[in-house]
Amino acid sequence: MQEFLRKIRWPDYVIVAVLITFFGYIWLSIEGTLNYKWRWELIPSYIVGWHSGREEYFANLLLQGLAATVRISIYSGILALILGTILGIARCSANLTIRMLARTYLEFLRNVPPVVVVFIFFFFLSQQLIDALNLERWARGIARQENNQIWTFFFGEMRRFPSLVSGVIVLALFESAFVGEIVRAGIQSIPKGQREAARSIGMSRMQELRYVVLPQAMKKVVPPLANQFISLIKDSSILSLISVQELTYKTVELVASSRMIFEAWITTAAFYFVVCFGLSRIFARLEKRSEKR
Amino acid sequence: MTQPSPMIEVTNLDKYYGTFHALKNIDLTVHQGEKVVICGPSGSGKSTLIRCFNGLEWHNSGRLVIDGIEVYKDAKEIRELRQEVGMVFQQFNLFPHLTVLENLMIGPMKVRKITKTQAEETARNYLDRVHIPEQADKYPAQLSGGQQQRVAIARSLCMETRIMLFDEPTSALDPEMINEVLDVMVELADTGMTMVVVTHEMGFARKVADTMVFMEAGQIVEISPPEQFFTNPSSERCRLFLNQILEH
Amino acid sequence: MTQPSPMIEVTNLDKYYGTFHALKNIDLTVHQGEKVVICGPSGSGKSTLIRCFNGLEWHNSGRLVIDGIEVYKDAKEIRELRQEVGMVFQQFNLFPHLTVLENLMIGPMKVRKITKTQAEETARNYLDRVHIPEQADKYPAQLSGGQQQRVAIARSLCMETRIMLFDEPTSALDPEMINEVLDVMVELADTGMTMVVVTHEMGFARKVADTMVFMEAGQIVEISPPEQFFTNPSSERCRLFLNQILEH
Amino acid sequence: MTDLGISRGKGQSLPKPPFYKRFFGSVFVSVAIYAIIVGLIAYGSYVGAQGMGYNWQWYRVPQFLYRNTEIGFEWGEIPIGLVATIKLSVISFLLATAIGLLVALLRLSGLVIGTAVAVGFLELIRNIPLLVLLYLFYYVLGPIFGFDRYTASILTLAVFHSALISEILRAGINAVPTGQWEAAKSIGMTPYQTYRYIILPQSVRFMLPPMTGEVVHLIKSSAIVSVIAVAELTTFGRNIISDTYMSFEIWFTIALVYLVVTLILSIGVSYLEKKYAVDQ
Amino acid sequence: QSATQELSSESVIETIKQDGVIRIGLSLFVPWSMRDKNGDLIGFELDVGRKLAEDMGVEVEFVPTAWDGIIPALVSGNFDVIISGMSVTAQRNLTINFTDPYAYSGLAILANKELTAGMAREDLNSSDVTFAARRGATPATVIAKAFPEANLLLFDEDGASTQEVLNGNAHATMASQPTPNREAGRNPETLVVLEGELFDPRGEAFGMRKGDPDAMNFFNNWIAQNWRSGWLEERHNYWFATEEWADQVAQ
Ligand SMILES: Nc1ncnc2c1ncn2[C@@H]1O[C@H](COP(=O)(O)OP(=O)(O)OP(=O)(O)O)[C@@H](O)[C@H]1O
Ligand SMILES: Nc1ncnc2c1ncn2[C@@H]1O[C@H](COP(=O)(O)OP(=O)(O)OP(=O)(O)O)[C@@H](O)[C@H]1O
Ligand SMILES: [Mg+2]
Ligand SMILES: [Mg+2]
Repeated sequence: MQEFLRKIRWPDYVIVAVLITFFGYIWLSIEGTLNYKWRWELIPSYIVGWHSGREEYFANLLLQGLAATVRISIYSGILALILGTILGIARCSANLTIRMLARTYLEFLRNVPPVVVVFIFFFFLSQQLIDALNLERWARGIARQENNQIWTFFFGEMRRFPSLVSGVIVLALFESAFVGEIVRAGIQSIPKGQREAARSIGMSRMQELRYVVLPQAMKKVVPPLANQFISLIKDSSILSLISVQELTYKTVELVASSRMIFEAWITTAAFYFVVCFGLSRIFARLEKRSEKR
Repeated sequence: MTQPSPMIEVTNLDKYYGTFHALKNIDLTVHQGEKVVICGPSGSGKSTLIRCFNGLEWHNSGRLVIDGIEVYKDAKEIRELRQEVGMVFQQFNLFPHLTVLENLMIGPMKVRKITKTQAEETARNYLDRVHIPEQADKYPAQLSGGQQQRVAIARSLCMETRIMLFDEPTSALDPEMINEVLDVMVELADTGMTMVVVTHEMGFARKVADTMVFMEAGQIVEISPPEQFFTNPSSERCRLFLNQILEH
Repeated sequence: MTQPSPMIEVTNLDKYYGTFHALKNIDLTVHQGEKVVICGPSGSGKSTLIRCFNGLEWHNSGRLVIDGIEVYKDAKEIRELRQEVGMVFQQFNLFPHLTVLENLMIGPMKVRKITKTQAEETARNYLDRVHIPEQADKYPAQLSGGQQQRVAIARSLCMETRIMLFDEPTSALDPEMINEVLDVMVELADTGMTMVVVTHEMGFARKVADTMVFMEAGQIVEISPPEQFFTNPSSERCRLFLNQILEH
Repeated sequence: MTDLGISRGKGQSLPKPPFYKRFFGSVFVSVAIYAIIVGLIAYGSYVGAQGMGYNWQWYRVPQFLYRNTEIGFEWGEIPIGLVATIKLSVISFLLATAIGLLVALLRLSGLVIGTAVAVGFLELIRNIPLLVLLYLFYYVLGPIFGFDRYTASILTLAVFHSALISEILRAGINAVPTGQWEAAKSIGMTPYQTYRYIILPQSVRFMLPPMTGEVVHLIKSSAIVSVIAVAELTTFGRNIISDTYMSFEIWFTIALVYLVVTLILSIGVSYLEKKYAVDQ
Repeated sequence: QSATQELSSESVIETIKQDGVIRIGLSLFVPWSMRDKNGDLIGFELDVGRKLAEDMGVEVEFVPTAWDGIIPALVSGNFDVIISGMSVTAQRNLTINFTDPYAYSGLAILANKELTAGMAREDLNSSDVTFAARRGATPATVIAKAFPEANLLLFDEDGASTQEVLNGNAHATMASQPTPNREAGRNPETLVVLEGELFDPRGEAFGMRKGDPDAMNFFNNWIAQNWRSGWLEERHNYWFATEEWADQVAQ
């Protein structure tokens, strides 16, 4: 402590003063001019609530939303990984046509705002896909069954399954561009000498990729992929614009129903922060540990 | 010196990088069991030449015949060629994600499709030959440069190649480790392997070379037996170069 | 040899990187005009030692007196010290965004606050001394390694320092360029500059060194005049090392 | 020495690569195939949507680009929106750079609390979605500080990107090799002189390309402010769609406009990158 | 197959019968529809939707959707009908069809009790009175027309204008019912809804995809019936005029 205090220099005090003024002003204006009535006590019941009808505890709006966000992130993360790996390999392909196709897809996704991409994909692709596969009827069929707990665990409310699917598809398509770039960078970061060595012991291009390049690229690619996964969780909030029932959307609903604007948004921001920051800490620690080994 | 069958025949070979003329009208023959040492100033095309020998680079015109097979740019055939021609790089280029043993076994197993036990036996055999049998289970990063380069040599040997190419195998090594690699190469030369070595280690060249080649600016300036090369090189440029190298 | 005033006095110096003991109980005195060559295996602490001499690293205990002033960790003092002690790095470390001339002038102008014309005069003078007056307006990237290193030497000289430190000045150079740098260093030695040189170029050491220092594992194992050092080193480890280096 | 004729005895000359390989390998054919595939996809989706009963009305799109009225030539909503987007982006970018510089300097300052505050700020901003940040600024901070939706959007974008920009600035400074610091030190320069004459001139080269990239990024993220109906390109697009319900046509047009703008900038970035790589 | 048969087999009524479920699109808007403390949907629309489904003999499925995406979502088939307090406007009507209105709500004046004590509606039309309203919204134009003498402060948010009245910076604001009622209910000591006729009452109706006469006929008849029976009015009163449901929701 003594040590710590000794290290503090005068600009530190200035910073502290500025911060105190800033937050003090916020506090004063909420309490004074705005007349806002805080109702923090209601927030916990919107995370886990006591159902007055069913007489049991249940996951209320915010927790439902968080669960949906987690589900969507995991599923679209997996899908994006698959698509992105294909895309990344295609970007390094020897065939010009394949390279150009991959490049076109990628440039489109990277140069158009996510909001626009989400709307385009939603109206053009996922709705058509869901109709074509007749997912809605199928999902409703399951929702009507008695024992659908397992389905519900993995996919949430089955009646909303199509919206989950379109959310997952839209997000995965969107993120696959970034995953593709990471995979490509990983492949290209393998020194030329490695490929030459592989070739000079007679390996074919496939063998070279399979036994020499990809195993090494995978290792390099894991940390940026982990970061991309965190970005994906954050980007998933955009899905609220196409009414996918994830955390941000549920918060909008909560605000519309209860008018707890400040409390609800601060809580939601805190949820995202805890999830994303927690994950980034965990990933950093894992990375450090694997480095040591 | 009797002349056994030629292993590498280069006739009139030219090579461009874009518009840059990297190899100019190269003629060279390497016979079975012959040891050729190539030297010359930086950028003179030494690496480019031996990289042509196992198809890492493509010549633009002229003929290149390896072990009786003419080399064209065709993926499948060239792969077969590479199984005959081993290459040791300046930067070792071991596979960092595999142990030493796996580095040695992956080629024979995946390319030559021999069984794991057999591959392991060969691998251990060659590890013995390069004097590091005890390092089999380490990863390349855990070895010194000299040890890594010996593993790289063993990896090439495991493919049971008939020709070995070395591209400055000791120039990335600390002075203390150069010897251990050169020793292994001398031993290898004694087994009768056909070797083409790019190096500036003139002590080694004196010891093993049958033929010395001096390149400059993409051309072969001098081909001569080592006795003549070191005592009385025919070109002035070559003499200057040797002076530079041997002075310190 | 008479013993003029000592320029560098090291007594009982210890240095840690975290828990790693990098320099152990070093004692060394360098007199004015003396040329000291330090050698030893990789990681033995040679760089660490000479980096202490101009305050790029800090010793943890012991005394270090440069030109009569004891070195403490004090930003201002150390800056004055550095104006007396020049350093030439293995990687040259020229400023890539400045021309050669600007590289030489920026120190005198910004640190010594001399006028531009005067700085340019000094700079051209020293460029002459390192034999590349014609390169004044090029950027470092346009020069060969040997030329870059000579510019780096000139940059230090422009600060009119009284002591020059060299950390393996030739080991990043192609064999052909080593000589031109060593020649400049020999000329510099002849002017009577106090020099501490880390190098493995034993030819150079023989020519200029007044004292040879051999380090290992953070310790000075041997300090002796070159005649004795090369013919009859007192420690076994040193003899082995010399053999390794000189063999090829 | 050797008879070339004899060497043929053992190995026949290998055949050239087969015709189909050379055919598909050639640039012209590759580009042609590419064009065909892209064309097929475009045609397929056009016909597909029509088949589903979608009524393409591309002829109605130009009126949103420009109009020729009695008064004379007049820009349509889309160009006006684009200008608004660019204005929004430029203001946000300048503000973001200012905040980013402050944060980067705080982080490099070595101040105990300064560094902690900078890191805390970065982590907070980096781990909250932009959309949620926007809602926070608009719904929570807006009423407190009394700013309107436009200010809220600018602040959101500026704060969000300042985190990224401060990392670019910091990385640019750190990308200068340590050897440069040491060389500057060893000719006796002060830290300030080292920054001024040695480090910053070099780090600008590392910072410029990612900074331009950040402009592109900012233009893209500015679309999100359409959520709170700030007048800019995406908002105008959504307004047009809610008036005309030509969602396909308008979204494609909007996407194309963004694509053109960001591609032009991206090409600029790669030009900068190349230019500075050559200088190196 | 004749043309009429084909048309009726394509009607949304047919798919509803086939699937045994009617999908209703709505966007949350108190008290039309909202989430109660249990996270379940309640509100006027929910009552309407459930009764409609019950009368059709099918299940009901509510699809909450963001307001500005609700029409595209209907058109692209995400649900069968919009029941979301959507008022009939010409612009909207160009893209979708509307049934007959099933509810009427209009604008009401929300005033500060203290400032407007003893004032009648006509008294508000004076230069001493300040109105607050949302920029560009209907209330702003209606205020300007109905009270030309009064000052008008424009804000970007509905909430902001209410807040101004609450803080005593403005005498009154105008908003579509039932917002004023609810605000007054929440702050009974400061706010009051002025008595009198609603301004600019507009009808709210079901929205449907175009080209479906069967569904139109069905819904219109259903609305007419329930209007006549008084059921619609009774539910509307419950949600809009009373506060009986208030404790179900965190308001
Ligand atoms: N991929 C390439 N593209 C363009 N030019 C190249 C390429 N590889 C090599 N070169 C050029 O070809 C020339 C010969 O290069 P090469 O590597 O064969 O020289 P070297 O004799 O091996 O030199 P060193 O001793 O430095 O290894 C050099 O001038 C080099 O710049
Ligand atoms: N900044 C540092 N942090 C931790 N350890 C270091 C650092 N710098 C050097 N070392 C360690 O200190 C020891 C001595 O390093 P030093 O660079 O002085 O060796 P050297 O004799 O110059 O070797 P070389 O010939 O390779 O340059 C080495 O073991 C090295 O790993
Ligand atoms: Mg080479
Ligand atoms: Mg060193």
